[in-house]
Amino acid sequence: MENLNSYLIVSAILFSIGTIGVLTRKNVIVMFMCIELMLNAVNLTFVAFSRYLGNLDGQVFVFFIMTVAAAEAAVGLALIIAFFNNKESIDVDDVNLMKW
Amino acid sequence: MDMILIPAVNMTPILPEIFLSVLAMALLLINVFNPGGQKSYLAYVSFIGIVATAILVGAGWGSHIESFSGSVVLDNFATFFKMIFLVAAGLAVLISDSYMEREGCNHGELYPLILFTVVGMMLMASGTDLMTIFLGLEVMSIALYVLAGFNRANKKSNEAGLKYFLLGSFSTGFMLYGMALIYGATGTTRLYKIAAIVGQMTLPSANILLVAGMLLMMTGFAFKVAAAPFHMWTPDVYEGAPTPMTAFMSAGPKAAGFAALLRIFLVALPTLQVEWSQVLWVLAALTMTVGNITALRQDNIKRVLAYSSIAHAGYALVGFTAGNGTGTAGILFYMLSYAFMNIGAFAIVILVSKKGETNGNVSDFAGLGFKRPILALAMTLFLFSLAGVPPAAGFIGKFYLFSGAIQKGYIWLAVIGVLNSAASVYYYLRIMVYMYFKESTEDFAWVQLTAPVALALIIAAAGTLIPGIVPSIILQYAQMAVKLM
Amino acid sequence: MSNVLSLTTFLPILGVLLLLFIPKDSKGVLRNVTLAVTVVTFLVSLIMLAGFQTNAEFQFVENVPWIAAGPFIMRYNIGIDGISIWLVILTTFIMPIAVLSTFTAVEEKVKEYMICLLLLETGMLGAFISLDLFLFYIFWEVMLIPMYFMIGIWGGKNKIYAAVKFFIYTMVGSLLMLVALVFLYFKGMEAGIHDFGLIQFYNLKLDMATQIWLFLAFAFAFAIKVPMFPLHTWLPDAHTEAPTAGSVILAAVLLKMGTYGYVRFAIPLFPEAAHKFAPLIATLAVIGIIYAALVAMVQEDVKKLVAYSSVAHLGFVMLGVFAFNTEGITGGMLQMLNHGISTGALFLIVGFIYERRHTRLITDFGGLSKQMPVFATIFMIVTFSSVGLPGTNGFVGEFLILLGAFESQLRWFTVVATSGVILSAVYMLWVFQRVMFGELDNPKNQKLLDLNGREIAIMVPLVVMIFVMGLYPKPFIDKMDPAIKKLVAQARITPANAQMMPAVNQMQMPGAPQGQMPAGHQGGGEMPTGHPGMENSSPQTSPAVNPHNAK
Amino acid sequence: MFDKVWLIPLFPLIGFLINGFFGKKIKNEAVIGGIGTLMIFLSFLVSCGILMQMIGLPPEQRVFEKVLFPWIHSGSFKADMAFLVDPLSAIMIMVVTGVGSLIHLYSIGYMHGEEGFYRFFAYLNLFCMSMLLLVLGSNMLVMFIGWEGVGLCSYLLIGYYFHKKSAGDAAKKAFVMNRVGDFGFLIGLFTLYWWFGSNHNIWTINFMEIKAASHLLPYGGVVTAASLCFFLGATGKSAQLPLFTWLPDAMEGPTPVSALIHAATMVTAGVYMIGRMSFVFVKSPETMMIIAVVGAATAIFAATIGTAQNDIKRVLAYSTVSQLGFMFLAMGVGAFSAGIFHLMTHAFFKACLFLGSGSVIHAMHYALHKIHSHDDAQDMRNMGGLKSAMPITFLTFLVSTIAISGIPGFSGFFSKDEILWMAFANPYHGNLNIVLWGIGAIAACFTAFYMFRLVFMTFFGECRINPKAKEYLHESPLVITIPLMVLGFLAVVGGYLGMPKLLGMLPNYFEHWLEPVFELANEYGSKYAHHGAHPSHAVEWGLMGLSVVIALVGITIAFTMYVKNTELPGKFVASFPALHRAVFNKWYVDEIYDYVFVNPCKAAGQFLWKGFDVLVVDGVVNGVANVVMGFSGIFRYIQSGYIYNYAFSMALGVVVMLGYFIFK
Repeated sequence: MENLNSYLIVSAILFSIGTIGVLTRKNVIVMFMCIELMLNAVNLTFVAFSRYLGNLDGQVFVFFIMTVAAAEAAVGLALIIAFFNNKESIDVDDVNLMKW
Repeated sequence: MDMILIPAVNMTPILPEIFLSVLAMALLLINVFNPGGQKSYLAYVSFIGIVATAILVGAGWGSHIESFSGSVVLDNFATFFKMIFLVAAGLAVLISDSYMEREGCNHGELYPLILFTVVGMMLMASGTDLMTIFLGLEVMSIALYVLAGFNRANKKSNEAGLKYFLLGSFSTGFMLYGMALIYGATGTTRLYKIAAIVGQMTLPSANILLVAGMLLMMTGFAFKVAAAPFHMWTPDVYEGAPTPMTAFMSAGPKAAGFAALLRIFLVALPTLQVEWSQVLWVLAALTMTVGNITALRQDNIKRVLAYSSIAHAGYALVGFTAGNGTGTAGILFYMLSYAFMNIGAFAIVILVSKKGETNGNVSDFAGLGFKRPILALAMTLFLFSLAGVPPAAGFIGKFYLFSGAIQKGYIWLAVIGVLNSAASVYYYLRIMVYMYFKESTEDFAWVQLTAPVALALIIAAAGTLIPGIVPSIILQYAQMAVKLM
Repeated sequence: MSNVLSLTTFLPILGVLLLLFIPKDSKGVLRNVTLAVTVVTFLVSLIMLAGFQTNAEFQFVENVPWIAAGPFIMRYNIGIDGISIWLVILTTFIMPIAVLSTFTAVEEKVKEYMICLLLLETGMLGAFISLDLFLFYIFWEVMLIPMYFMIGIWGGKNKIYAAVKFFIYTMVGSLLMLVALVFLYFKGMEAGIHDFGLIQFYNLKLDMATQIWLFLAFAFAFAIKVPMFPLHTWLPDAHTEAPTAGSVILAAVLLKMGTYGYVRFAIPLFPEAAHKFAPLIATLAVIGIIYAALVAMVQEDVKKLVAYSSVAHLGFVMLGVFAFNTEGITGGMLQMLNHGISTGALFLIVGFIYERRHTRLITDFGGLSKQMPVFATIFMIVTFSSVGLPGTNGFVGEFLILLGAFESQLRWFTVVATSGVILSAVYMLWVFQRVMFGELDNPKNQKLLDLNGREIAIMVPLVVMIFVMGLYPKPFIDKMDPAIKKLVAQARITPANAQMMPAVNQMQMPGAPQGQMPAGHQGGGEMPTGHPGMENSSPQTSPAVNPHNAK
Repeated sequence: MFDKVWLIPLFPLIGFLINGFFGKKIKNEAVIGGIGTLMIFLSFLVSCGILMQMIGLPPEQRVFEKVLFPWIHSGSFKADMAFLVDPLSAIMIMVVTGVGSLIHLYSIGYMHGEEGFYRFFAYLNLFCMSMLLLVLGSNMLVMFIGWEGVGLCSYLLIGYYFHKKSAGDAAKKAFVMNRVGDFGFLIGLFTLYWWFGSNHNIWTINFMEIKAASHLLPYGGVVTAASLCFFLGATGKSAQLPLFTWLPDAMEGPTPVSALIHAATMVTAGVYMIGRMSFVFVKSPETMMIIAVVGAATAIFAATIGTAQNDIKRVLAYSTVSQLGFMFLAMGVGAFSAGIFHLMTHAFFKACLFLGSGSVIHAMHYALHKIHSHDDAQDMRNMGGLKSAMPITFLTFLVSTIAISGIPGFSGFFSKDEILWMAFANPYHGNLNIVLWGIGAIAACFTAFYMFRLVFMTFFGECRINPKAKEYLHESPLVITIPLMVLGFLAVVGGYLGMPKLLGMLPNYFEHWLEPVFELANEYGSKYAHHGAHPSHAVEWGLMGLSVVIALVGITIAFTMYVKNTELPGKFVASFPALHRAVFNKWYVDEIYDYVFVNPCKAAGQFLWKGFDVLVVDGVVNGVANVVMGFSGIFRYIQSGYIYNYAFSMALGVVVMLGYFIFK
């Protein structure tokens, strides 16, 4: 597995895309998806390391991350819905009732 | 041929977690089957459950049991932090009931959620594997997202939940990435193993994977404890969340964040202390300064306390920067005191505010001092403690935190800390100025001191004052907790 | 009897507990109970005075464990020596007077006021008797709280600004001191000191750089409290806004915390650094004397004038203390007591006329002598005490300070400071003239009543003390003398200096506590450092002369 | 008797306490005045006893120190409450108690009916006590108690009519100017104490101990510094240049006060102090010269002002300043006993003059009061021709005026001539001597002129008083005139105690008496004196004659201008308007002081307060607070409320942290 670096680079790029997405996108759902992308980049890293190191801890970790991500998605979407119910918008620019 | 061997698992270390989870699920079910009607009894049951858990946790004091192949440990450190979480949860439960009734929320789910949060926090404190810590963190966080947005009808609460959720998961991403890099660098997620491996590296600080992993992980926890520049969510979420939850969030998860930080950095990465203490130095200074200075011009008392909470994270980071026995014991002591004093202060805020969280400005406290002297006196105690004025617990805590830094030679950090402390006095005093020095036409007739809230206040006041005068009763345990880690 | 010191300190707290059970509206009872408590405290402290042995040791020591956690061991370690006993007595003496002065001045929130006063008393006493650095710090801070409320709740129209400024200003200094305190503790740990007990730190040898930093931190905190120029601006505000009793206590006792801090902590703990900074501190003290006097001269508000006069008086104290010789420090200590009495009395006097006329502007008065002869007499006595007329207490302290400072390296500072004597006469007599002399032309003043029995009773003890201390200060000096000599020995910098001391001097100083000197500072008699150095310190070489060095 | 010396200040103290505490209740003027007078008279008796005993002792045993109780002992510093009896203090206590008794007696009549009668007597007793402490103190600090104590009493008594603003101002001015002097006194004390202590291990402020050690003092140098400081003290107390302006203003006090404090006793304290420490002063030739010059300058300066004043008491006040100048001149030329002698004779005739003027004012006041006139009872332009109405007053006044003018046979002549002679013939100041003598002589001429101007304007010529008031003018009662007569008598005969050797009719008792006191000083002085040719008797006779002529010239001019040719003064004024204005306005010294010291001080105070304290010092404090608050305002706007901004801040944090470690 000499090309661990390639996996790591890919996952790093994915992570960065996710990060930049969070920073630049205005739609809450899209932002949330970007976060998911970051998590998946992490998963990729874990799996790559796991394979490279030859132990399974990383892959176990990935399972947990996926599970947790699912739970997060459930809660997150519920929160987004609740917000939408009140504001009729999921634009982050509208999420600024509280500031300063 | 190959049999899957189920290892003999010692459940003792996670008995309290199990107990609380079962209780929480039971309460959830009760709530589901009893959709309308009185929910207050849930609060009482939760409180009793929490007290019972506390006894359970307390019984484990002094033992050192590793379990789940070394991914969970029961030690004094964990026990101490668990106590802090239980204190925070217990007080939060006590002050929630009347608040939720006033705001007209269906608060049946609130208590199970709080209990779940506590379970998550406990796991964070006792986890000795990045995985368990991560799991605990997420159990806590996911429940907290809901708690922050609990008041669905309230736009601010919605927004708080959403902000907390988005930024929380964002930070989780960083933290996980960091964990992945550490895993990559060391090949394990067990903290003790990481420590052993890093200890054998010739030049660990040159290992980019390791250092980057450490920093990214720090980011995640820095977010949880609200350290600058990862603190931006704090004021908004604290303002929007239902006040009892704000109180809870400021005390419990912050403590949990520190528990995990301490555990990871002191157990797994002590070899890199030079590196991480550099970062923490800056973080601590920045956090204190930003928190305190921004708090000066806030009018909403929840925001004031939110910024103050940031500042307090900064103080605790000072102790963490030192990373020595004095500083870390200081963190433990401080987190406990902070739970008492901050939740106490929020309890008063709840009492003074009106339905819909109106009447929550600093100026709305005008005249409280002589209309409701006992409440004002309690508030004064909490505020002086927050400001770090003796003889309140906050002072002793701060004393140990800064002493740790001084002992380690971080004199300037301590100086920045005390100067910040001095600046912070202004906004605490400002509340007192309104309470005592300004006249008001208000009669504060709406302030209803129910029995649970009164109990919470008594506990909080006692927890703020007594350790201030005889700190040894707490400090000796904090000392033991950090020694055996 | 062994706990008499604790008893004195915490009696007021017991009084607070008592007050809690008295209904808010029975103001008379509240007042009388508080008065009784403070009087009893005073009597108990007198018992202590009677039992005080005239030596340099700390007495009535109580030392029990308090906190022990981590590297720190704090003990409830208290005791008094010749220096602190007088400040304790001053505190317990002033308190009944302050309480009595509030009987008609405070009509609102009497209960809270009385509680504040009693808490304040405990805080102040605690700070004077603490022999544990940590305990001292706790009391030092605790004191602020009741004072803050007294200014803020019962103060004048700008009370909030004054109260907050008072609190934060003091806090900034004391927090820096806290850092230094902890640092000192760790330094001590390296040398084998295990707790915060003050006395062992006296023996600690510190290198110069450390001493300088630590001294600066301590000195800064104390300088704010004194207050020394240019850290004094909180004082006029606090004084002007505080209610009478608050001002009295603030002036009489609280400010002494700062100077006491120098005497008890900053100088003996860091003697070399103290010597190094003596020219700077003397410069500030002298500037303070002249500056405050000039500013006081043009004040329009009587209370503010008295406040600035405090700055000037405390400047004298600082000058005396930094002379590092017996005369200077004795003078400084006496001046602390004198200032407590005279300035306390002045604030009471201002309080009397304020209560009658609800104004403190000088221009609103004039010719009151005619209407209020008793008041005029007392005011005049106090004025002259403040001016330092021989025969009154003010003179003895001021004289010894100037004498001591003149003998020391601070000779040229002394010359300038002495001119403050002229200025003090200018502003005090001018205000006296404008208030008491002249035509009684303001119609509102023409119905003014002279002092009543209670007010005279308040003033009589003060006036008596003014003369007692002015004419027969011997008992005061005798009791504090051994402790001061010990301090002088501690403050001496190098043993080399001490050996140069002519033997004759030792003959002149009977009763010098030779055996009680800390080991680290042995090797000299009890003569002030200034003397032997004098022969080779012509004005040209004296650091005091060169203004550049003094900077 | 000597160890009863503490009784002397004690009696007046008792009087003060009785009258101070109970005077208001006693109300009866006779009782109050009686107590006051009796107390000081008892002191006088004790003083007489001490004097008698001393006369009976050989000169070398005439020194006695009585320690009452230890006062301030700290470190090496020791000051006891202790009294020193020696020939010098014996003279002083005699003068103080003697003149004091007479003035107390006089006051009973003069102050009759005044509001606060008891207060006056209490203060007067207090003053006597302080003055006695001053002269009896055996160390500098006890002297300093008295020194400041008399200043206090002077303050209280000048401000006796406190409802008058001018009285309050004058009182304050007196005290403050004295304080300037006290500043000098203290510094001088410190210097001596420090010098002796650090150089010779003699830590003392006791006069006798210093005297015993005075041979250690160097000539000049530190002694010059110390003695100049002491001299500054003396100028303050004795109203010499440049600190003399308070004395004329002090005339706001009741006239007995002017007589006792501002003529006979307190103002001479400076002279006494120099005498007491002559062995220190004489060790500094520079200081001696400065004292002589200042004395002479003050003598002439004040005399010129005296010529143009119209207020009867002010003329006397400037005359006092001028006469004090003579005394300092004497001290400065080493004629210590002559100075003290003049101090004594001056106490007699000047007290008599003041009391006489008081008698006049009293009568004028009464008369003007009767007709409800608001004319100034002290302005000489409203007087004239009073000699017939007030014969006793006139006679005693005339006798004293002759005495002060230096007409042979009267006391002033002996003392003043001795001073002038010593100014000319002293061995210390070389060529300066002739100048000193010249100035002294001219001042004497002026003295004769303005004093007779006063007499002529008041008692001679036609009566310028409101005719209606004339009938009310009458001689004062006995209680006033008896002291006048006694003092007048003393003004004549007092001089015979110290008759110059030259006249040879009587031995100079006075000089012999004081010889043990000033012996040492003279010895020190002779070390640097110019031992040139001693002027011959002929010169001395000539000069004596010359000074008599000078006095007569002054009298003649006064007679010409104010009796014979009364329009002359007007013409004179018209021809030298600027000069007259300057003299009339006291050479504008007050204005100059206001301009140079008082106003700048006030301005500095105002500036330091409003410009510096509030703006800069407090400005920095509040400025720090404001800057922090400003940051607070900025920081809170970073908290924009937008999630992506928050996320950006986090990401930035991560990048910076990573970047730091990767690129460091």
